[in-house]
Amino acid sequence: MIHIPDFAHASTVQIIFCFLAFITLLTAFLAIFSRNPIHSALYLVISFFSIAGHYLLLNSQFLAIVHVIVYSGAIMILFLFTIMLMNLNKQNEVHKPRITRLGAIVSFCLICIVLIMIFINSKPIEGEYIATGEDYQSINVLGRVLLNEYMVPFEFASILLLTAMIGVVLLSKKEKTEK
Amino acid sequence: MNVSLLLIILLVGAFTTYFAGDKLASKVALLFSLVALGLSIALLNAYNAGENVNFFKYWINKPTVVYSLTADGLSLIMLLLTTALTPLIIYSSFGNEYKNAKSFYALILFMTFAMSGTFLASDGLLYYIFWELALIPIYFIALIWGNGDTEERKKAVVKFFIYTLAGSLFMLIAFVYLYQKTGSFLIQDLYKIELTQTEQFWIFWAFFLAYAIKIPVIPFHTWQAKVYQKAPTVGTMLLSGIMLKMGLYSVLRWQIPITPVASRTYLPILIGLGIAGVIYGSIVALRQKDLKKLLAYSSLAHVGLIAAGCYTLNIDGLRGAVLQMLSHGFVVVGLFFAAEIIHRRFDTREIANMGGIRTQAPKFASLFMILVLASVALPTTFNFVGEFTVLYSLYQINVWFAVLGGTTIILGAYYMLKMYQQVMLGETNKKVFADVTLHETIVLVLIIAVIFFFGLYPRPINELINPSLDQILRTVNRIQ
Amino acid sequence: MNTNLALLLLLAPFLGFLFNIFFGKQIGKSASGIIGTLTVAVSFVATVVFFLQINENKEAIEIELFNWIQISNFRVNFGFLLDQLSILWLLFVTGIGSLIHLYSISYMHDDENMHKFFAYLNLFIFFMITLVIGSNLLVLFIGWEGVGLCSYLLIGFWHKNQDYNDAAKKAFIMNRIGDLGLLIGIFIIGSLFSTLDYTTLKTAIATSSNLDITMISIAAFALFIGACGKSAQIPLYTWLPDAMAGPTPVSALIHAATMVTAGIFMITRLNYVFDLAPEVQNIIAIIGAVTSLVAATIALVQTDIKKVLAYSTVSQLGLMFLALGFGAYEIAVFHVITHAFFKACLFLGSGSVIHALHGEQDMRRMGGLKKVMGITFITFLLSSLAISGIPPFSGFFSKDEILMTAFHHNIVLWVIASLASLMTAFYMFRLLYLTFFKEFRGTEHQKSHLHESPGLITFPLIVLAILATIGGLISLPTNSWLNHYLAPLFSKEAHEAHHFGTTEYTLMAIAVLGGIIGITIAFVKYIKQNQVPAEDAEITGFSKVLYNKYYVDEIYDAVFVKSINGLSRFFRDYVETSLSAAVFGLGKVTNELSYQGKKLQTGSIGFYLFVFVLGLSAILTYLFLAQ
Amino acid sequence: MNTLIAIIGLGILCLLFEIFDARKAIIPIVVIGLLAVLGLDISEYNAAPTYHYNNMIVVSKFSSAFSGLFIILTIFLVSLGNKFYENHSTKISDFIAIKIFLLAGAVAMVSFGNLAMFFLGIEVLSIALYVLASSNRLSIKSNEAGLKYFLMGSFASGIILFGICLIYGAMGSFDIVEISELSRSAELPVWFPIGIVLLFIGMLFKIAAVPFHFWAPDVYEGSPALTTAVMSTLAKVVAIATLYKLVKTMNADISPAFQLIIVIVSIASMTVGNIMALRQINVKRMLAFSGISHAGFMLMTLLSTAKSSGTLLYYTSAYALAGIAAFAVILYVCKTRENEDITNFHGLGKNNPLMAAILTASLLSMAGIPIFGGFFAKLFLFSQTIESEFVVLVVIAVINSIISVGYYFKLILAMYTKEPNEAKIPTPAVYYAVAVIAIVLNIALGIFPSFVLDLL
Amino acid sequence: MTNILNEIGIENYIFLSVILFCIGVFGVLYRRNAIIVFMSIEIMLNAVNLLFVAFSTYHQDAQGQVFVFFSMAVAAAEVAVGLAILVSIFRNLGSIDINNLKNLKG
Repeated sequence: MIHIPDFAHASTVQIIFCFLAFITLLTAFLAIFSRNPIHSALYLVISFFSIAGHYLLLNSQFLAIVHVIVYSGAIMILFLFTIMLMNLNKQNEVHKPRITRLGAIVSFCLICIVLIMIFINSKPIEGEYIATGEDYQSINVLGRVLLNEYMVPFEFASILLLTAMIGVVLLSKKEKTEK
Repeated sequence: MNVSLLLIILLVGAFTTYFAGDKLASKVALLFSLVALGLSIALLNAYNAGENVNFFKYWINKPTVVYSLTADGLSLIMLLLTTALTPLIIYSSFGNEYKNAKSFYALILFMTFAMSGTFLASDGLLYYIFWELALIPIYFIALIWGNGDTEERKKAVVKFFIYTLAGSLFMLIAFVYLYQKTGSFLIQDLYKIELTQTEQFWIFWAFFLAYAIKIPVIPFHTWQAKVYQKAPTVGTMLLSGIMLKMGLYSVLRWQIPITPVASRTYLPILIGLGIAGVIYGSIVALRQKDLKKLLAYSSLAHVGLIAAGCYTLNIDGLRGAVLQMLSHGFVVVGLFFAAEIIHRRFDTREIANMGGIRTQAPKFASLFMILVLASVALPTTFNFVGEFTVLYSLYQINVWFAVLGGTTIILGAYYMLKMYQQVMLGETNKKVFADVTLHETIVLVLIIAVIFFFGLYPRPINELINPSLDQILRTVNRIQ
Repeated sequence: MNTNLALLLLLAPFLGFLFNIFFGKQIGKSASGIIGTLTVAVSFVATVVFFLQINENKEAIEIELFNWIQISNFRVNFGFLLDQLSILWLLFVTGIGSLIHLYSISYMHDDENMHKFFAYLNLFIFFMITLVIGSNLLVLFIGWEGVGLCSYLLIGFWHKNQDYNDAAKKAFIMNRIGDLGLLIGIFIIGSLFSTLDYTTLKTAIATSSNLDITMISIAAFALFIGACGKSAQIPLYTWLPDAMAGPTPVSALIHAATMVTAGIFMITRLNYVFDLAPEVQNIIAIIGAVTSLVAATIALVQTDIKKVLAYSTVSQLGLMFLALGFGAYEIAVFHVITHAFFKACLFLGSGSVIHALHGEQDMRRMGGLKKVMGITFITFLLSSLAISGIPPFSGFFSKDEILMTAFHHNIVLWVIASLASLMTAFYMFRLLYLTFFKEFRGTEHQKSHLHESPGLITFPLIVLAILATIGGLISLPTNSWLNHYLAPLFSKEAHEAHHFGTTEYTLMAIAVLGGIIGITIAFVKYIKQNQVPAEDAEITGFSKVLYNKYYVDEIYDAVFVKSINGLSRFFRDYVETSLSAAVFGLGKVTNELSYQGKKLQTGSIGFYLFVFVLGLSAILTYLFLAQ
Repeated sequence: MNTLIAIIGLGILCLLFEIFDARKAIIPIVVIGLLAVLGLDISEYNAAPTYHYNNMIVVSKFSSAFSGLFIILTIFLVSLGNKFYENHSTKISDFIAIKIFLLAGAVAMVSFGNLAMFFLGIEVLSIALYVLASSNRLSIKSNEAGLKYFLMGSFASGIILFGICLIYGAMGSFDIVEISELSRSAELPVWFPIGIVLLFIGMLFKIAAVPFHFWAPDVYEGSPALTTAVMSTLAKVVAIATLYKLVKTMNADISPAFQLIIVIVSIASMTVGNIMALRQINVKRMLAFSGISHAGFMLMTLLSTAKSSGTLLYYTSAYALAGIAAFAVILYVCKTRENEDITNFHGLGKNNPLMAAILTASLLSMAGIPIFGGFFAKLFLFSQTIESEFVVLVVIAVINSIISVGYYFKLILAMYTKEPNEAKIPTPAVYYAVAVIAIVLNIALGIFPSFVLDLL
Repeated sequence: MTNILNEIGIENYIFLSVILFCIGVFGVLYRRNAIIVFMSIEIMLNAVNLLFVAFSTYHQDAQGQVFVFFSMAVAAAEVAVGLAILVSIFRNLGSIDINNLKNLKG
């Protein structure tokens, strides 16, 4: 069941959640609707910050920090650099064909409604959520899990990054024209 | 000694021919085909002497597929037909020059290999594999060495390939389904299978589609005339002489015994289709402008009768069908060779451009005449024995079947004689027509000798095939 | 001994055929002719030996050679049955055959392919012997088809002329229609009695208690259709006049004396079957009578000398069938024999005339040949008298027997038959007068070359004329040697010699009178009034219908040939293409689908993802919302 | 496990070679190395599955067999690179290294024991392919192909990730053994099936099944030919094997509704792929559609997951080997050409009969003509499917096989009936070698099907 | 110590995530500027990450959060490669409008 936020009797946590959710969704929308790509990027940064807020709300501080560093700090900067590199900040999209917009809206509504309907239709989770009381999200624990149980994926992620790196080099490297 | 040796010889022959180079290819191919013929005769002797010539080896475990070759009388006689016609066909091509001859002859031998395999295989899947394998060489033979406009030929040949493949794939489904029922592809297990009415119905028609297209039974014959016309004569001979017998043989070997109830249920329809083929083919043949097309339709008419014989489910029908398969094999090869002989000299297949050959080439005229007469089943020719037996079996089903099927002797005479008249008779042709060369004579005379010998003395064949046919009929009648 | 002799009898002409085919060209024309003739003569001698033997101990000789065709319920052997009937037939087949071979040596001497001609003639004799001496229906069928083949080859002997080839083809195909009937008959008999062997069959019928008369009748009818084809009866007679395209000796041998009587032979052979089917016998009688009349009327106005004789043959064959229809087999056989004599003589005579006129066959271009061709004329006259039924010539006896039998059975048929024989007398003498009397009407060139034929031609004529004159002796009304000779063949008590009373004598008188009337009319018309038949264009009225043979050929052409050819064209042009289109239309549709489908592949990522999302939603909806 | 490590080691070694400027030696050494890895992989093939590193990697018959196949395919693909990258000698180590890492991703995908490994594997594979697709940086087509593949692939990755997330939400674990046990025992939140479905759809995208197939033709056409070869052989095989493993291990009892989805997707893929391929003039594009239809065929194995792993291995091997042989010929033919249009194949039968014969054989194999591997693949597949009582599906599959002959033969016809439009070009021996070995392996598969079929 | 989700409800996180994910999907479909499309994909990935963390809390289990690390690594790698491709396209075409990329079709 959906917990309809009862603002009058809402707990602080609920209010924060609602606020953050609102910010997240709004900025995400704005990021998509904004004509200027730089604005989009900035909206997106805000959105990511709000998601980091969610993480904090859920008490995973370490993740929130990493999230901010990686997304806002690295990925979005990369985006911004690229946008500026291409000098796209002034570029406005020509009018989109109606059919594109229609298709986008239709599919958005469709998938949104379908997914939400499914979750609404599903049986609600009953009873109290488990609370083991154990620490599960401190740096300490995360580090242990990551480097013990998830050692192999962790190493493998390096292969992923290595591949991406080689790939990017490959794509960007100018070839010497042999003569 | 067992039958797998023969297949090996043919396969080795195909490769040797390819590597022998263009100049030697035809001779090497002839040599191997003759060896194969000798070997099949030796096998026949061994079989008659009661030796076990079968071959049995497990091949695939899951699903269980056995490399199982069984030679009974029926298989052996079809094998003999194949191995006897192949050297003839190869030898008949000696007058022609083929580009890339090594591939050409290698493909012929490969096709012979596949066809022999089809006749010998007693495992459903193995049989199917050979069946399909036979299709590929003829596809290339017709495509690459065929005649006429390339585009048209391409169309015709591709249609042929897709069409026949389409039919046989349904047969494959049927086999797979049967396998799921019995857990074996082996023919002896399939013979024991008991299927419900509905299952028989589906499996019967799946088989029928494959065979009807291959044979061909009308209305599945639309590929035939064009392909016969466009293929090189050697290809046409292989197709009409041996390959379409694969379909007829399969009806006897696989279709009827596995689905006896359905065969009995649809007996009138099938015989009707066969006879419709006889009449339709004959009538269409009447007004063909192309000699090879005419012969194609005549072939359609004849196999219609054979098919009708196969589906009568009585011993006469079966025996007659087998006899006629053999005779038709020889005669049709002879006729197509005659067409080729004319083509070599006049460079045409248009009947309108022929005529008046008899005065120039009396020997050829006589030989051709005999083939024509054999084709219209004059008594003392091999064809008569088969046709008589088949018609008699049709009579046993219904007198009208016999009457309608018997129109073949009228209509057949009509179109064949008309053809002969237009092609051979009349005022002497202005173009020079050299009489048959020695090697052409040898081919034709050999064919004619076979036709007459078995026309007068078919008994050895009867004795060879009777046990197999009895066995098939017993299987058919196991469910009443 | 018997086997070897029988094989000699059978194979001698075949060896002649082989020899002539392979070496005929090398050894020269005369030699090939002589070899051809000799081989037939050998057969004749062998036949005579057998005849003496049979005539002596009255026992049929049966010879089995080897197993030929195997059917589920019976086996067919290659075997011979030499009994009274077959020996009788052989006698005149080989006898007349030898004479005609002899005749041909001279007649065909100018033809470059003479060795082939003799080869074919020999082959014909071979097949005819097979037909006659076969011990079962299937061996008969070999001969039956074989003679048809030889007939085809010989009619189309001059194969450069496509009209002749057409005639040959027509003969073969019409015969084959009959052959189908014969085959069906064989099937029925085979399945009913599990044998095709004459002797076994006869015993089977004789001993069987519950015969399926309906099936037997159908079988008899089917067999009769076969006989119709071979013996040129309505409706399958039109090939015979056309068959005159062949060289004249061929017409004499095949289309008058021997092959066309095969139908009568077969019915006589299977008399025990036909006796069981009276309805079919009636049909036979009616068909015979009608054929005889129709053919006679056509013959009245024909101007081609051989066509007249051809229609005459059809007419006479009709009379024989009439006799068969009444179960009077021995009478039919008697007429076969006499007919063989006089008709062969007539054909050979006409051949002699044609030979003299360098191929001219139109009687309007003849006349006055009596003076030049004395022997030909006399033999021709004798034969004409015989065929016209003038006593004491052979034809009188045989024809009279038929008429008498007809009178006893059915008065209408008797009237028809009598009319036909009256007409016979007329057209034969019309022929005779137009050809031999008055002045020559041909070209000057022909006139200067007129000559009597050489001895090789006249000798057979003389022999045959003598036989035509005295042939009646073998079956005199009061004391018939033939009836006694053939008696063992027939299950019924042989037709005992008619009581010779007033009726019989009156009938005889009427018949003779009819003949004389016919002759007289012809005399008045062509001698007294000096008429000559009109040219083609001037023929009007009913004679035009007759001259055009009742337009039967045209009707057949329109009804059967044209329609089947039309059907063929229709099949070829429409059915084949539409069938093809129907099957391969599927391919076209798929191709078109492909073409349309390509438009979906727009290249736009948005569209691709749109479809992705649609698919995703659809699957989710189906799995989680629609359940 | 050792296989994976060895492969990664090989990749890094490859990069080191670049440093030591031993470019010429890279390919031979890599090929030898891969052969060694193959040996290692075979040595790991054993009966009982072994679990490594907290179940991150499960080495089973399944994983070893498929890894072996991937390694063999990579050997071919790497060898083909020798000539293909002739003009890109400075980048050759990058190309080869990426392919090796791609192989590592592939091996990780079939031997994962934890969804994290699966996800990382598929991302390594995808990213490597994005790079390879757009690796011809001066060609707009290649760029376009890369971008399209990247955008849609990332989208699909998002879906997959969402699916994994929901599974995790339902199960609280990423370990497939645990998930599998839990899925059987407890009453599950709806998240789990949704997660499975999303994962399934994401994988359908990767194997290019209808309606998630649109990327394939465009990307195949635009990518450099060798990359297309990688995608159509290795990538497709990896994806289907992984999908099979996912469905088999995590969802023991497939509901009838889910089966229906599989059937429909399978039919749609076969039909759309085959029909669309009929009118293509670009050979790579045609093979893309052909690949879509084969994906449809391979999906049929999901209907009887319990027993069909051998069939799947066989089918993928036959398909991939035929594909390798075909691409070797295509690479040879189109080496000097700008595009891969069918006109380039005109007269190949005269110019180079061997190459033409190999292409013919590989096409025949794909069309399912005996004695080639493709025939037995289809046969076993049909047999399996009929056993699961989906006769109608098999009938449709057969009809599709017939349609497929239409376009395969278009190419064969072009080779044999048309006149060549260019003089004969010399053939690099390596193309010959790869093509011949691949097709011989394919035929050997056909003659000894049990060898591969009984591996699993 | 209680589970914080008791106050918010895991469903709300799911809905938030789903909506955010759908916004990402919408963006991918709606925009033609390739960079924005990338961003939309990042939104999708972030939506999932958020859900991971929520589920992690729900199960009181660290694995979900560990997975987020991998997800971030993947996102980073993808972005790097994607932008490289984009730059390369921009160099060739002078535009990154994905509607201009319709050379491959049919």
